[in-house]
Amino acid sequence: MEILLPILVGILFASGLYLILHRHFFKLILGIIIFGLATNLFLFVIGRLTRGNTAIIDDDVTIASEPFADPVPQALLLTAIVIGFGIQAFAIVLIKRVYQAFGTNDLDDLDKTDKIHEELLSEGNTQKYDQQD
Amino acid sequence: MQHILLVLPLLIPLYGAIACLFFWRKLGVQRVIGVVTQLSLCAASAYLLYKTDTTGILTTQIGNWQAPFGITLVSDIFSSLMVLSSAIVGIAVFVFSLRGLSNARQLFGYYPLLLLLQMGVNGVCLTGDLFNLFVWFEVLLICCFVLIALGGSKPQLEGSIKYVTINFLASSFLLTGIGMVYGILGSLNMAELAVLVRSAEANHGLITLASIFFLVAFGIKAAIFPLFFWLPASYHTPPIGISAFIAGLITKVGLYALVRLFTLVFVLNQDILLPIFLVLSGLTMVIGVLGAASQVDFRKILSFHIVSQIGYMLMGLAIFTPMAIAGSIYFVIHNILVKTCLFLISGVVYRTYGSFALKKLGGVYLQQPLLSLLFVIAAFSLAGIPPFSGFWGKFMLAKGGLEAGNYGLVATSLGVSLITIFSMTKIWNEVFWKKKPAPTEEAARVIAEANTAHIGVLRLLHLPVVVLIVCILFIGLYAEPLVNLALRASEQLLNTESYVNAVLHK
Amino acid sequence: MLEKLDLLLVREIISSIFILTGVAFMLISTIGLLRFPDFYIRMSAITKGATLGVGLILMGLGIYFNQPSMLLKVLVIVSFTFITAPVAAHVIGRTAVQNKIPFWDRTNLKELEDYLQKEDLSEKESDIKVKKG
Amino acid sequence: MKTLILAVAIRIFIPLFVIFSVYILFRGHNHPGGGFIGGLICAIAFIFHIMAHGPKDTAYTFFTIKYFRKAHQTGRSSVSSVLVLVYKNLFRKKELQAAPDWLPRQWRVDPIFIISCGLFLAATSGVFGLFLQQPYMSALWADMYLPVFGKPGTPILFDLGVYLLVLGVVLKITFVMAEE
Amino acid sequence: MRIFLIHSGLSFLIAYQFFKLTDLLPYNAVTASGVFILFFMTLWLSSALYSRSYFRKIPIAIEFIIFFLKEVVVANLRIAYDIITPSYLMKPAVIALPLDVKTDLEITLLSCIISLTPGSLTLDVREDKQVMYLHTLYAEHDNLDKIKHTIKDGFERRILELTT
Amino acid sequence: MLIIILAGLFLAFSAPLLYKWLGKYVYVPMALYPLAAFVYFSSYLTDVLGGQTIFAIHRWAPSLNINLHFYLDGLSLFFVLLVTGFGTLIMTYAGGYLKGDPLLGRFYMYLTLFMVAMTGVVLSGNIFCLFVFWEMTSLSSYLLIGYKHDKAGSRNSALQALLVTGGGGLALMGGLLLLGAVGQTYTISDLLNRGDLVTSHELYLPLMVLILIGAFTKSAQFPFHFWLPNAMAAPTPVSAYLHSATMVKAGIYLLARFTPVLGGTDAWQYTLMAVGGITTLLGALLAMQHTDLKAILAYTTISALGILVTMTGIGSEPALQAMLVFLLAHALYKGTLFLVAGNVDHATGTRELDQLRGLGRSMVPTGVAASLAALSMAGVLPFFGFIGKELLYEAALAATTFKALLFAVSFFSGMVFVAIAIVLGFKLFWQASSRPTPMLHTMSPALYLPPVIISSVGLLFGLFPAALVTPILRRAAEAMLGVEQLFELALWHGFNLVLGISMLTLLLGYGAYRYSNRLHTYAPRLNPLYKLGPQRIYELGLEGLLNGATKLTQKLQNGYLRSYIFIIISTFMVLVVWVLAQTGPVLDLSGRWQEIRNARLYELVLIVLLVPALLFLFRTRSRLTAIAILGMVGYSIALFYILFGAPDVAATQLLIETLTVVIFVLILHKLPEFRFLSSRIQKVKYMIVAGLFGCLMTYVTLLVKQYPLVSGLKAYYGENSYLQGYGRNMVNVILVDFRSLDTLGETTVLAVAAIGIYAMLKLKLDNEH
Amino acid sequence: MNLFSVTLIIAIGALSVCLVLTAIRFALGPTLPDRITAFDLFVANVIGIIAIYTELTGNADFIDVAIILSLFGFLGSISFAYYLMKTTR
Ligand code: NA
Ligand code: NA
Repeated sequence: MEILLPILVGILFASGLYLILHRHFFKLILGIIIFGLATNLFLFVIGRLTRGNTAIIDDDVTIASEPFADPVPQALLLTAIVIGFGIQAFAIVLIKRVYQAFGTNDLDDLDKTDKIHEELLSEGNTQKYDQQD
Repeated sequence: MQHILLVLPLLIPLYGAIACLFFWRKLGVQRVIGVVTQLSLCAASAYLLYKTDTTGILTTQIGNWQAPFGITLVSDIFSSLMVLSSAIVGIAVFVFSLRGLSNARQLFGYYPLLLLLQMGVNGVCLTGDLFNLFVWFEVLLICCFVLIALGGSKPQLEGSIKYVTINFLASSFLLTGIGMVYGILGSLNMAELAVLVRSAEANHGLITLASIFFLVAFGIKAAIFPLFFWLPASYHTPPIGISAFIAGLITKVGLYALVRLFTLVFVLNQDILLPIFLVLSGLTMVIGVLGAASQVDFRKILSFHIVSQIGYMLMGLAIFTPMAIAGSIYFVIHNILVKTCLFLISGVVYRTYGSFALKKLGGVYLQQPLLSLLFVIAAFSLAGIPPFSGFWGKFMLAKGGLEAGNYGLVATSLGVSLITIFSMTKIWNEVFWKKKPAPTEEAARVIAEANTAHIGVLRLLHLPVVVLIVCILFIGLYAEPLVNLALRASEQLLNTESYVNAVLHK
Repeated sequence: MLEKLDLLLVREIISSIFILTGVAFMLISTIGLLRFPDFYIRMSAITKGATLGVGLILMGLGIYFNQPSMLLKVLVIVSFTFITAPVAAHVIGRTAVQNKIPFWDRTNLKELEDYLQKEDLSEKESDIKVKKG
Repeated sequence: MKTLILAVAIRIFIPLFVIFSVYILFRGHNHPGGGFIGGLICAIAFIFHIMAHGPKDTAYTFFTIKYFRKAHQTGRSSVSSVLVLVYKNLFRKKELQAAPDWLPRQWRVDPIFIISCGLFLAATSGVFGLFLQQPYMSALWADMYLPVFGKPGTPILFDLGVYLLVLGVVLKITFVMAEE
Repeated sequence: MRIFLIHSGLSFLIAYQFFKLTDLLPYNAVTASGVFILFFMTLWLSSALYSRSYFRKIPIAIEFIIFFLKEVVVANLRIAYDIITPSYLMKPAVIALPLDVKTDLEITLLSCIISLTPGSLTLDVREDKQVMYLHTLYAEHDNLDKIKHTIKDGFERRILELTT
Repeated sequence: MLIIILAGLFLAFSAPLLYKWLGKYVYVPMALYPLAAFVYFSSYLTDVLGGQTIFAIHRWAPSLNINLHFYLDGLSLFFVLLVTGFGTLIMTYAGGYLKGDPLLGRFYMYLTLFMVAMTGVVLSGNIFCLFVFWEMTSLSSYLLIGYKHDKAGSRNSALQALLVTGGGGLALMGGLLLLGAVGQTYTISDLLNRGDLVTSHELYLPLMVLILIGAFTKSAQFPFHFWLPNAMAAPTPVSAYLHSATMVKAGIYLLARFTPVLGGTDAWQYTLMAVGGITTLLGALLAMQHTDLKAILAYTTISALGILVTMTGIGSEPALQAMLVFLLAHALYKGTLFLVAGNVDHATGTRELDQLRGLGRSMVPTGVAASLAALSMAGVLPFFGFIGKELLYEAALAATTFKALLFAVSFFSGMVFVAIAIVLGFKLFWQASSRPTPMLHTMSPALYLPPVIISSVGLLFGLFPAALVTPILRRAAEAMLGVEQLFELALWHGFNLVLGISMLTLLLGYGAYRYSNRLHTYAPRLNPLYKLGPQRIYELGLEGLLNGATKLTQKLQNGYLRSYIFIIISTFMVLVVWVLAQTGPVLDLSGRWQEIRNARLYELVLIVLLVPALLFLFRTRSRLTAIAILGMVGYSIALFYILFGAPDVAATQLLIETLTVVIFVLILHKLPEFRFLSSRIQKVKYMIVAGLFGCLMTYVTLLVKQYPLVSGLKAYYGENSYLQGYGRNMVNVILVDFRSLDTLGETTVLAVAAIGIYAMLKLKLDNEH
Repeated sequence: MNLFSVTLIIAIGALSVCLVLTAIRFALGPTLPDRITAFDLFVANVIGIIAIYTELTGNADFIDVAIILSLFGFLGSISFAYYLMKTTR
């Protein structure tokens, strides 16, 4: 298993990224979610795994005895999952709004804001040095 | 005392935001809360800087848990400087937004978002814990997401998509990087990490590998080439109050994190890392400024300039001498103020002339002499013309670079600043000097809107610009205090021991 | 007397029986899910089997642990599944009818016709009764 | 979705969910659970209701405080008149329904209000430490043990804040989405 | 219903206190259940004094549950057989069941019980609450009334007994 | 001295207000300021002439060793008197020239700013203090050149001047930084003693070149000369002040100032002589071609600057003396001539030679001033220009190398100057003409007095050189040469070779004047040659830069999100692979088989289940199916969390996954079905990148897990969660107590997300549909 | 590794096979309600796996997750149905 979960992490990362690289809105959001899952699992796996032991102290003792799971990756993961949820929820709504406003599914149609608009090129970009005006 | 002092930059905006949320639909109340909060935040930040400067590094162990086990808030000169500049920028943007932002947007949580964004920024700057850094980054990031999309106009949505996706990737890289660091070193406290990394058992290869994750993550957030694409795609899309704040501050926060981590934790294998920084910094400067030179829109020029300037800030890290890092620090502070100021100026221009396109603007020089003067000062500060503020940062960087023998990078930086001058004068030529063309339809609408608004609108819009310009002039004409602070801050950064001792109470 | 009995073994055996029965039910249900000809048959036959299976497994669990708290938890889960499963089944089934998901051709649909008319769903019976299986 | 069976089922579920979520919240300190999970479960109860009845109905049923208010309230609303208002509405509701000079009023509790309450609680649970010259978020524990509640202390308060906030957030999101 | 809940709660509390305060019995699931049932029975018996209907309903409820479990297991076995044998015995049909139960709660209860029993599924209830549409697997196609009768006599009757 | 500077700055910024209050009399305070400065600095004359140098040091940025360090020696004093003296007259003149201009206030602001900057440059005793003022001159001259801002030509000229001098400034900055590093001080007086240290350093050559570029751009030396003629777009007072008398001489000042530090080497000498010589010739040639008054003046200025640079390059005592004298003479006559040109322009509305004739009748004082200046320019006895020219010839003849060339160059330029002087001083004004150019405006005293005064000063200096200028020039030369100077200036040296050459110059110059018309007809034939000149290179460079920048930007910032992400991920992978290759932790695969065998069946099944699920996700056309798959994937991962001991995480994951499904369902019901948009090639490309990325992440994970993890945190939380945090669930105790700040941030994120979603769905401004 | 845990592992393996079969039905579809049903069964399977795993490890805390899942597991089905209703109506 120590080798299987890392492979799963890789698979999730790959599929997340592959979906993100698609042009379709919906694939993008799916990709974002899967990428987030991959990230979370990565965080979990890399903090080392213990099979079957939780990070909860038994009722009859006051100090946890080995073996118990490392609570740190779990706590980090919880925070990360929740934060990821917030961001993903926002992203989903954003996608919806983009579709509403633009009426397209194609991310490639959204190339307006960062391109230079040819019609706005003015004399600022063409120097003239004749003294007459 | 320091327990309170260190959490104030987080709690003041948080409570301000909570209060605003309680009065969700009451704009007037929110504004009053905003004024009080911003002023007290500024005062608290200034006092924090003063205290940090006079008594050395301040720490508080949140929850009263000893250092590596809980979360530590740390304030050294660099972080408290960042906190103070964010507070100043916050005030300016807040005042600008009172009249510079439509009421509809203000009604949908603008003020609480702004405050929470400030809280996130302060958190990033003050935290001494790696994962907590991530959390604060997410706080500021989601605030940015929301603010950029606030209002949902078409360009905003388009910009948001790119901003959200790419920054999400950045966060993922950050998170994976944090996972790796924990997986390698078993700690999250940055001071303890600094100790662990320098210990004999440290696995140099793995730690350097982990540092790449952080480099990419913060590289995206700081808009370093070739990771910057989201910035020019999105920063010019929201209303100006928002883009001024985000553009002024957020990339610098990414850079702050980069500087913090790569001076404190990732100091191994510098023979591999520094050349990477060197190349990235040079390319960032050049590509950014070329992008700016090619643009024909007021805000887009400014946006691309952010990229270019980030290259300068990275330069200090690439050179890695006290002088160069001090240069970066100075540059960060200078750039926060100047960039915000320039964006606000573009906002004033928009409010009065109804466009951002250079072609459609003109004649401001004749009609608004004060604004012209303010722009000249800000623009030439940005371009690094002495004695304005940009010069000092450039000077320190160039000096550090030459001392370290990085002639190529210094030459690049100087060349880039020439193109910076060029593109700033392009704005000046087109917007201020050129004759005014006939207003377009949109322009007419905006102008009409502005005219029907309160008579004090313009004056109120000018106020924050003036305040920022005063700050810019201060750090330029009387550069010594900030230069001195920057030098000492960089000493603090490079002398890790004081940080570690302060946090771990050794 | 009671203490001397090897309770653990007894519990294990009873629990095993419960669990194996439950798992068998689930396995059969799942096979049915693959085999049965139309949606409605799968729906009305299968999910219940699974519910029973889960119930049996949980009973086995409760017997094995032999703790009041675990018993309570098991009861809670069983009652939850027994409440939610039919509701979910009903909702999905209803949706399926309204979405004109086809019935098996051997289904007697005489009494559904007036419902379809009333709900303005009927174009023709043939429309909803597509030949299958 | 207008289906009788679902509607009835949900009517039964909601108190179940809410009780269970509070239970999860308080046992979270010792067992799996906690404010976040609890808040989500509570919110899911209302999501069911939204799906079955629509957001308006849900908001009216659960998030609207119906009270009576004196008609033609002249003069300033002094503290005493507010107290009278609260008292009458809490204990003399029947009377008010009949009284002609008391008119029914509604106050819709916006989930944002719940969010801000939660955030306030979470943030404030840490402030007490500051007054005792201790760092922010320093835990203060009572010296006793309550049956369901566990050991009372500021971290529990913090968790309660998280619970409220999550509840508010999910409600806000689903309300606005369902209204779309 | 309310009385039932109160009784359950009371028994739970009493059982809890019993184990907490006394050492009479070892603490495990069997004894705990035993104690709980003991107290519950006591309470139930005492209820004859003030609530006759409640007193009457508990045995009905128990009988109902047993009947229901039997039905579930039998139906499950029948379907299991159908699944593992290659040919189908089933004769699916949709039937419109006229309802005697009236209240929303009853209808819901009936529908849930029907749905829980393998081989039948509630599709919808007509808006006037008079007819329930069911999908069932083992109907005789020429005589749908037979299956209707089974349901009405089995579940519906018991529910009505329980609620009135 | 700081007071003077600060007062100047204050005055500069209050100029617009003063204009508002004082109206056209604003020139009074503005002119009084340089006058006061002139008087103030004159008060140091006795000290300085007595051989003292005066220091004033004010702390500015001591951390960087940059201080407001003022340093007054002979050279500085000479220049500062020039600057303030001229300043007084120009300020007055501008008041008349731009009378009634609404922007006069701002004009005065810029001009005063410039004057302050220039004063600062020549007074600075710290190289970066100097640099700061240096750049201020560029900045203020930019604003001044662009004064007629509504004209594109003006704006572009201003930009050009700024870019050229600003670029030079940056080079200068680099050079000064190197100089400071090499000389280990920023203080000029200290540097002056370390000439040997600097010239022998290996960085000497680059730093010298950089500083020279700075000086050359400012002083309009070839190949940077082209901005100066274009800068004539500025109003005439600016041209007179900046582009003849002061700013362009800042470069000369710099060269002179650093002669003791950098001079004396072959590289220095040859560079200066070559560049200066070419500039001289080029300026002279171009001056002959033009018919626009100011253009002619500009090119002769370039030529004169070339001479100054050449002389500085020669570096011998006579050459430097000649340089100083000629500098003063040139300032005097060229300043006058610019003002005259301004008057002509002002009065007639044109500056074209062809259209101007018979002006003397209506503008007598101006004509007189022009004649006086022209005589000086031509080097006629007894004008100061004569002394300058004599000294030049002497210095050229005394040069040790390239004597002939140097002489030829000075002679040729002298000849051209004569020809041009005849045109400007006489032909325009006094040649009889039947149809004199009509006058549009009459001359006010403010307009004609300054040229008259300046030209008279030229005459005065020529008549009494020993008394009036020798002492200060001696001290100035001493500052450059480092030894005490005892030379005397005299108008009359008796009949000697140089006098003869002067006469010859006059004669040939007259000849050139006679044939100048023919020259004008030949000149256009040379135009293609100039097209290849530096101006063209500048234009092409700028254009190329812009085009290149535009193309590059459009290529990179192409608007396609996928391409951005592609680049980002590729960068990441390249960096990771590079670091792996460099630092080389390698994955050890031995013993991994054992781990696979340890895996449980159900774990394997879960993983095997996920792969086809994901593949199905790529292929499906139904959104709802995709969402369901997403839910199943999320549930499976939650199951993994359970299997590995994280029930809290699993519960959260399950809830979140369900909630995500709910959100999808609530929000996405109106979207259309999938279309497959990407082309096959794109898909393959992206598939490869994604696959590589996945492999890399797996590799990294395995790599990290190969080493043991020692976590102090785990042990600590195990011990203290219950005893100090009063909770058995360590994860929860971490969340609400140990790391409660994280949770606070996390909840904030959620709150903001809720607000954001609300705002996004409810607030739809400009909702075009 | 006693007989009991072998039994449990066999059981959990069988449930895993169930998961695969469910997934196949999911992939086959053919209609959306079919997939929803598969999803439902998937959830039930997961609950079963958690239950057996709890028994396997003897750690009672895992079953809490199953409680939570059993509570809202059908929210998925409900919301899919909701979706279908919304898109058709
Ligand atoms: Na994330
Ligand atoms: Na705490």
